[in-house]
Amino acid sequence: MGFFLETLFGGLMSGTLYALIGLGFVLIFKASGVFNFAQGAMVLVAALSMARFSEWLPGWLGFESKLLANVLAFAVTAGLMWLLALAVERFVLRHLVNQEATTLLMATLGISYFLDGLGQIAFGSSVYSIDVGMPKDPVFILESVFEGGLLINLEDLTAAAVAAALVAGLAAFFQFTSTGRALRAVADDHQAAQSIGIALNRIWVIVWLVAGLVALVAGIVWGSKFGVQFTLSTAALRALPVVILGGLTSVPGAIVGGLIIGVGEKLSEVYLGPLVGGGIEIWFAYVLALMFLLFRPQGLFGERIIDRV
Amino acid sequence: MAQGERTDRVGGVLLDMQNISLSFGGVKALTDISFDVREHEIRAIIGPNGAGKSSMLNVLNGVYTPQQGSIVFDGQRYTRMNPRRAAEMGIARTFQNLALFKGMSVLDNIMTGRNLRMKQGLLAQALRLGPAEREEIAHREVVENIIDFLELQAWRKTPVGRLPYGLQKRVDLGRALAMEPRLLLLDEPMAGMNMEEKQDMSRYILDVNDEFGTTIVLIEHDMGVVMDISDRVVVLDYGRKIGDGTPDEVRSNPEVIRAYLGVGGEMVDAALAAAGSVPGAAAAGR
Amino acid sequence: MFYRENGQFKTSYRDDQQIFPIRQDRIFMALLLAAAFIAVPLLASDYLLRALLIPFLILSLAAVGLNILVGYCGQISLGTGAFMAVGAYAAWNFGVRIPELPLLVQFLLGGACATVVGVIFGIPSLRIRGLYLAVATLAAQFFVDWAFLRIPFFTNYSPSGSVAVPPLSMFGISLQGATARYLLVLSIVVVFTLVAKNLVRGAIGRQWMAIRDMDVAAAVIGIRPMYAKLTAFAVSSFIVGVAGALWGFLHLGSWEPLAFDLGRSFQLLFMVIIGGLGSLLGSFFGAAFIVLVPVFLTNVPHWFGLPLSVDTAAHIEHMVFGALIVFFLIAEPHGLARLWSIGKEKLRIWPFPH
Amino acid sequence: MAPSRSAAPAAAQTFPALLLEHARLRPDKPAIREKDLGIWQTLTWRQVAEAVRATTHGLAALGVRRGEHVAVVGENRPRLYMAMMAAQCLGAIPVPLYQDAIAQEMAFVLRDAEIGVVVAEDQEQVDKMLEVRGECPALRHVIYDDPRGLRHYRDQALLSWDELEALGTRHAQAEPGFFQDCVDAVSPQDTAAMFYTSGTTGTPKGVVLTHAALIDRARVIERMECLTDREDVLAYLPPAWIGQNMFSYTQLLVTGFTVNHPESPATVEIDMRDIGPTYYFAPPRVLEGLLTRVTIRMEDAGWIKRRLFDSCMALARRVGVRLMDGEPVGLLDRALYALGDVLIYGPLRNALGMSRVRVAYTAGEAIGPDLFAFYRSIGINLKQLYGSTETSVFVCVQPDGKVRADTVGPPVEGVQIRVADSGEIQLKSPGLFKEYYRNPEATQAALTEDGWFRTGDAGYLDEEGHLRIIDRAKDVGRLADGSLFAPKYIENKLKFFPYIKEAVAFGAGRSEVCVFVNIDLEAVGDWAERRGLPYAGYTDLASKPEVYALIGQCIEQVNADLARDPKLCGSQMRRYLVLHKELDPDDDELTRTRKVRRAFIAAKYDTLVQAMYEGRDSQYVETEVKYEDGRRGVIRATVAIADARVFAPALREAA
Repeated sequence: MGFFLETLFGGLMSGTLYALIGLGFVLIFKASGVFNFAQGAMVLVAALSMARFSEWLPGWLGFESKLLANVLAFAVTAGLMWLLALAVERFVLRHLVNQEATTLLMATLGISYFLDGLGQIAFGSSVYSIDVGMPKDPVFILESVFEGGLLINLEDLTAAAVAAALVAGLAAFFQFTSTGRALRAVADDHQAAQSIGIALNRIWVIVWLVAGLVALVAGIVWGSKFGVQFTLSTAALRALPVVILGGLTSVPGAIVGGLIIGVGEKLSEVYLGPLVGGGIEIWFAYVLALMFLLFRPQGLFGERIIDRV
Repeated sequence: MAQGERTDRVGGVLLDMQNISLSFGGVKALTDISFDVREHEIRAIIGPNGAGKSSMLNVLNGVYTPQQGSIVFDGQRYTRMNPRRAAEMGIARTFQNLALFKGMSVLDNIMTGRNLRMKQGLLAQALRLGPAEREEIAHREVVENIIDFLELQAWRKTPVGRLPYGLQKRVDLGRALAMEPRLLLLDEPMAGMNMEEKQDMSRYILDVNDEFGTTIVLIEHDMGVVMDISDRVVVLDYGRKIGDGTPDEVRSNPEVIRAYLGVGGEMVDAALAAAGSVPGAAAAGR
Repeated sequence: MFYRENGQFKTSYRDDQQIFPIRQDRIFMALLLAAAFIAVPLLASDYLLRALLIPFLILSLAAVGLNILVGYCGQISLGTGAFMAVGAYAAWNFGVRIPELPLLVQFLLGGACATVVGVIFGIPSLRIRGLYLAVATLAAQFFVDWAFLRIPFFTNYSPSGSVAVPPLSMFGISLQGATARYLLVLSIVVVFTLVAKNLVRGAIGRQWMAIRDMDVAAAVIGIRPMYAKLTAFAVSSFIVGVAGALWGFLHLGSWEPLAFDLGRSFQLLFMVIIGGLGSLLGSFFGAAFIVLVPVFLTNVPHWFGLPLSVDTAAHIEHMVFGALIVFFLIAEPHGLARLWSIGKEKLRIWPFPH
Repeated sequence: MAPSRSAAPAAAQTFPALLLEHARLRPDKPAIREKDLGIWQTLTWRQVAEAVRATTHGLAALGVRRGEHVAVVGENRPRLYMAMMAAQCLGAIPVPLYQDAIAQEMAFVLRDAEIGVVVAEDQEQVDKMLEVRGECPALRHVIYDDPRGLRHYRDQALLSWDELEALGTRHAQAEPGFFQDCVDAVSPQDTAAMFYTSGTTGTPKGVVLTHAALIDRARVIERMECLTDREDVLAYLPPAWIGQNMFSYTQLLVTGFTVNHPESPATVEIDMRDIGPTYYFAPPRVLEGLLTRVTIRMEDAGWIKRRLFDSCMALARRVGVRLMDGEPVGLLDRALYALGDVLIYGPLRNALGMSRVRVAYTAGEAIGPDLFAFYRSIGINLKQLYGSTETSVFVCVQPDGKVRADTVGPPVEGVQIRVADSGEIQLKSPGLFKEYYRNPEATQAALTEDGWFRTGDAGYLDEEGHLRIIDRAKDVGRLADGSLFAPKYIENKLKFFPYIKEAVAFGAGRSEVCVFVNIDLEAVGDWAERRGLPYAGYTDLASKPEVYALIGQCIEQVNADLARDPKLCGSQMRRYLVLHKELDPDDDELTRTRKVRRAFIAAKYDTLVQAMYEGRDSQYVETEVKYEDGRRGVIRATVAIADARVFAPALREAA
C-alpha cells in the first residue's frame, strides 16, 4: 500500500512536469490555433541557456553569488524567450495567417529543428546541470499512517508547488489582465478579435513569450532534476498525450491530463512494465491517449467539433 | 412541350417526409415538417435565411439525423438515413457553399460521382489491368456526356479552384448528375449568380428534368426563378412549414407574403416579380 | 519552348489518359530512365552509388508512400519511421526463420506486415482529424521503437539488440556490389512508383483526394471515409514498409531501432513537404534535396577551408532544415514539384507569359 | 505507308464516285474526325461510305428524288457532311445554309429552292425550321443530328438521325440495287451543290455548281500544291460558305485527306492546337485576330523575353520572308534565323496551331502587308488566292516563291482572264457556275454576251502576269485626266498603317487626289506619349504638327507604292488633312459595318474639300456631333491642310 502511494506520488510529481509542458502547448494553441511542436525545443533552449549563463555570468562579471547568477541567468533567458517570440511572429506566423492547422504544425516542426540546432551550437551539446538550490534530500511523511512512512522527494514537491503557482498565475493572468482577456477573445474567434481591434501580431508575441516562460520554468525544474541535454527536446514530445487527453484548448485539461499521464506512466511502468520488458512509459501515455481519443475525439475538456455543410 | 405535357409525366410519390423535427442542442431547426415529392417533378423549398432549408436537405440525405419523424423513399420507411445509404438509393445533391474537390480537375471531380459504380479492386487498379482500364474508360464516357451536357468542354482539365464561381456551380451539378440520381437535391443552385448565370442554371435544371426525368428538390432564395421552374413549392419560416402548393397558390398565400415582408421588401418584389417569366426557362421550353 | 504539341491529338480515351500524354514528356522520361539504368551504373563511382544514389532512391520510395497518405489523402502522419522499421524487421525475421525465402518475397512480406500495423494505427483516423491524428501517429512511432528495443523475439534474441543481414544474392547474382544493389533498388522503386501512379490517377486516388479536399461532400456522393482512409494507410505503409526493408537490407546491412526513430519520420515528412504534397514527382525532389543538403553542408566549408566538427555540421544541418521547412511552407506550400510544373507550363506556352 | 497523291483516278468524275473510290482505295484511313466527348472520334472512309449508303436510302425513303434540293444547316458536323454526300448520291442537290441566319432569311431559301427535306444540327436550327414551316409549303421533313432538348417535341415532320438510318436500312432491304443505280445515274454535268451568295445587294442568289466544275478546281489545286491524302484540315468556318465547303468538303472528297471538326465554336483555338492542320485556310480578319492575341499576350511578358521576341521578329521581318521565298540570304542571318526558330518562331507556330501547316490560304478581302508578312516571316507558307462562289473559289493562287502582299497571283490552270475597258476583270474557267437558280436575268447580267464572267472587281494583270485587284468595279472612278482612280484601294492601303483608322479619298472627276484621315487615337496617342508629346483628346492630338508629319510619312509611302504602279501612279495623294473629329456611325458618316459613306462625307465637309482643292493650308469648320447620350454639340476647329510628297512614275525604273 505504501509502495503504491509512493508510486502514485511519484507519478503525480512527474505529472506536474508534463502538465508544465502541456501548458505551453495549450497556451499557444488557444491563442493562435498553432499546435506548437517546438515547445520541447523551447524547453531545451531555455534550460540550456539557464544552465550555461548561470555558469558563465559569474566568470564574466566576477561575482560569486549562486543566487545572483541564477537570477541573472533567468533574466537573460527570459529575454531570449522574448526575442524568440518576436522572431517567430515576425518570420513565421505573420506569413502563415489563415493557413490550415497542419501547415502551421509543420512550421513549428521546422522551428523546433531550428532551435535544436541553434541551441546546441550556441550552448554546446553535452550534459549540463541547473542548480537553483532546490532541496534534494528526501523526507518521510505520514510515518504515523504507514510504518516506514512514505518517501517523498522534496524536489518533486517544490516542482509541484512551482507548477501550481505557475498555473494559478496564468489563470489570474487570463482572468484579470486586459491582455489575458484579449488572448481569450482571440482564442474564441480571430476575425471577431481583429474586428474589435485586437492586434493579432501583438497577441502572438505575448502568447509565445508566455509559452517561452512556461518552457523556461519547465526547463529549470526538469533540468535540475535530470540534468540538461538534447534528450530534453524529445522528452517533451512525451508530454503530447497530455494535451490530447486534456483537450488542446483547456488549461485545466493540461493539468489534469498531465497528472493522469504521470500517474498512469509510473503505475504501468511499475506494475505492467516487468511483464513486457520494461521501458513502456515511452509509449504507454500515447496508447492511453489514443484509446481515449477513440471515445472522446476532442479530449477531456476540449470543445465539441460540429461540421456544417 | 407545354406545361401540360410536363404535368402528365409527373408520377406517384417518390419521397415522403413525415413530421420531421430536428434540433441542435435545444435549438429547434425544424419543427414537425411534412411534405412529399412526386416522381419527375421539380419541387422547391423556399424561405428566408435561417428558415431551416439547408437543414431540411441535410436531413434528406442523411448528413443530419432528425429527432422525430421518418423519411419514406420509394416506399421504404427510414427513421435514420446516412449519406452513404442515401447515395446508394440514388439521392444526389449539390451544395450551397461549393463543396468541390479543389485540388482536382473538372473531369476528376465529376468522375468521383461515379465511384459507387466503379467496382474494380485495388490490385487491378494498381496494375492498371485491362478490366480496370476498361472500367475507367467506360465511366469516362459517361462523364464526358455530362461535360457535354453542361457545356464544360473548354475546362475539362482545369483544376476547379481556378474556375469562376458560376462554372464551379455547374461542376458541382455535374458531379451530382454523374451519380445518375433518381432524386437530385439542389442547395441554392443560383446563390450569388448574376441574372444571366441564373438563367443558364435554370435552363440546365429544366433540361436535367426533361432529359433524364430526374426528380428535383431545390432550395432557393430568389423566388423569381424558383416560381418559374418548379411544379410545387414548400415555404418554410423559422423551421415551420407555412405554405405548400403550386407557385400561384404559394404566391397568393398571405402568410408567405408576411414571412417575406418580415425579411425585407426586396424579397416581396422578387415574389411579385416572379409572375414575369425567366427567359432562360422560356428558352428551355416552358 | 521545346514543346510542339500540334498534331498530338488523341483519338481514344486510352491515349488521353496515359501518364505522359505529351510526346516530348515521354521522350524525356525515356532518356531519364535510360540514363538511370545504363549510364549511371557505367559511370558512377562506388561511393556515389552507396552514399548518395541508393539512399536517395530508397528514401524517395518511402516519401512516395508517405505522400500517398499525407499528400493525397490528407492524413498527416508522424510515424513513418515506425512503418519502415516494421518493414525492415519483418523482412529480416522472415529471412532468418525461413532462410530459403527469396529476397523479393521477404521485402514484400515486410511490406505486408507494415500494412497490417499501418492499418491498425490508421483506425483512429476514422474518429479524429488533423492535429489529434498527428499525435496519434506518434504513438505508433514510440510503440514500435520500444517493441523492437525491448521484445527480444523481433531481434531473434541477438544480445546486442541490433540485427545484421547475411550476404545477399538474388537469382544467383550476388548483391554485394554497389552496382547490383543500385540496379535492384532502382527497379523496385520504378515499379512501385508506377503502381503508386496508377493508384492515384485511378478511382481510389480520386476517393483519397476527395476525402482530403472535402470529406463531407465525399461522403454525400457515397465515398466511404473508412475505406478511403484505411486503404490510404494500407497502401502507404506497404510502400513505406518495402522501403524500410530496402533501407535495412541494401543500405545499412545491419541496424538497430534507432535507424528508424522519430528523426526519420520527421525527415520523411520534410521530404514530402519540400518536394510537394500530392505529387509523386515531388517525393523524388524532396528526397534528393534532403540527401544532398548534408553533403553540401559538409563539403562547402571544406572548399572554403574551414572544416566543421561533425556535430556542429549536424546542428547546422538541423537549423537549415528547420529554416527551409518554414521557408517552403511560406514561399511555396506546394513544394519543388509545383515549381517544376510551373516551369513546365512556362515552357509549354513559351514565349507567352500566360 | 508512303503518302499517296490522290489515287482517285480521273475516272471518278462525281462526288458519289469519289466517295466510293476512297472507300475502296483507303478504307481504313481517317476521313472525318470530330472532337466529341473529349477525344477525336474518327470515321474511316469505309465507315463514311457505309453511313452515306444508309442515309441515301433513308432520304430516298423520305421521298427525296433526283434533282430535288436538300437543305443542310448547322456547324461543321460529320453527319451533316454525310447528309450532303447522301443527297449527292441520290442525284439530289445539297443546299448548305448559314447556321447563324435568322429564320426569316432561311425561309426565303427554303421557298426559293422548294426544299422538301432539311437536315438540321440541333434544337436551335429545328426551332427555326418549325417557325417558318407555315411559309414553306414544300417542307416535309426535318432531320436532326443532336437530339438534346428535342425529346418532347411531338411534331410529325421531325425525324432523328437514327430514325433516318433505320428507314434507310429498311429501304435498302427492299431495294438492294437502289444505291448503286443512283450513284451510276449521277453525271459530271449534273448540279452538285447550290450555294446562296449572302446577297450584299438585293435578295440572295442561288449559285448552281456542277460536279465537274467543283471537282476540276479541286484537282487543279491538288496538283499545284502537291496535296496528299495525309493532309489534315480543320473545318471551323460556316460550311454554307463556299470557301469552307471547297476546302473541307470538295477537296476532302477529291484528294481523300482528313477533315477535322472542332468540338464547339468556343474550343476552336484549342482544337486547332490539337490537330495542327497541314492545309489551312483563314480570312484576313481571323489572322488579324490571332496576331492581336499574340501581341497582347506578349505585352505582359518580362522585358528580357520581350526584347528577345522583338529582336527575333525584327530579324524575321528582315530575312524570314526572303527565306520563305527561297531568295539568297547571308549565312549569319540563316544561322540567326535558325536560332530564332528554336526560341521564338517554332513555339509561336505551335501556339498558333500552325506548326504543321504546309499550305495556308487567305482570301475574301485585302490583307494588310504587315499582317501578311508576319505569318510568312515566322515560316508559315501563307498565300493569297482570288475567287468567288460563282467560280468555285479558285481563280488565282499565288504559287510558292512568287508571293507578294499586293497581288493575288497568276490565274490557275484552266482560267483565262481579261480586263475590260471599264477596268473590270472578266474570266473563263472550267469552275464557272452553271447559272443563278431560277434567275435568268441575273445570270445574264453576270455574263458578257461572249460568255465571260463579270467578277465585278476592277484590276489588271501586272507584267509578271499576277492579278492585282484594285477595287470593286463600281467604286472605281477616273481623275479629270482620265487616269484610274480607286478610292477604296488607296484608303485600304492607308488603313494598313496602325496610326490611320479611317481614310476618305477624293478625286473622281478632279485634277488630283486628296484625302481625309482619321488617326487611330490609341496608336497615335501611344506614339505621342512615348515621345513625351502632351495632348488633350482627339481634336487636339489630330491638330499637332508632329502628327501631321507622322501621317505625312504614311501617305508618302503609299504614294511611293502607287508611283510604282503604271495604272495608279496618277492617283497619288497631293494633299491631306487629319479630321478634327472621328468619323462615327452615330453621325451617319460610317455605315454600321464601318464602311465610309464617301458621298455623305463629301457633302458634310464640303468646306474642307473645297479648301483642299483651293490650296489653302488651313480651314475653320464647325461640325455638329451626337454624343452617346444623344445630346448634340458642336466642335469648332481650324483644320490644317498639308501637302504630300509625290513621286514621278519614272521612279519605278530607277528602283
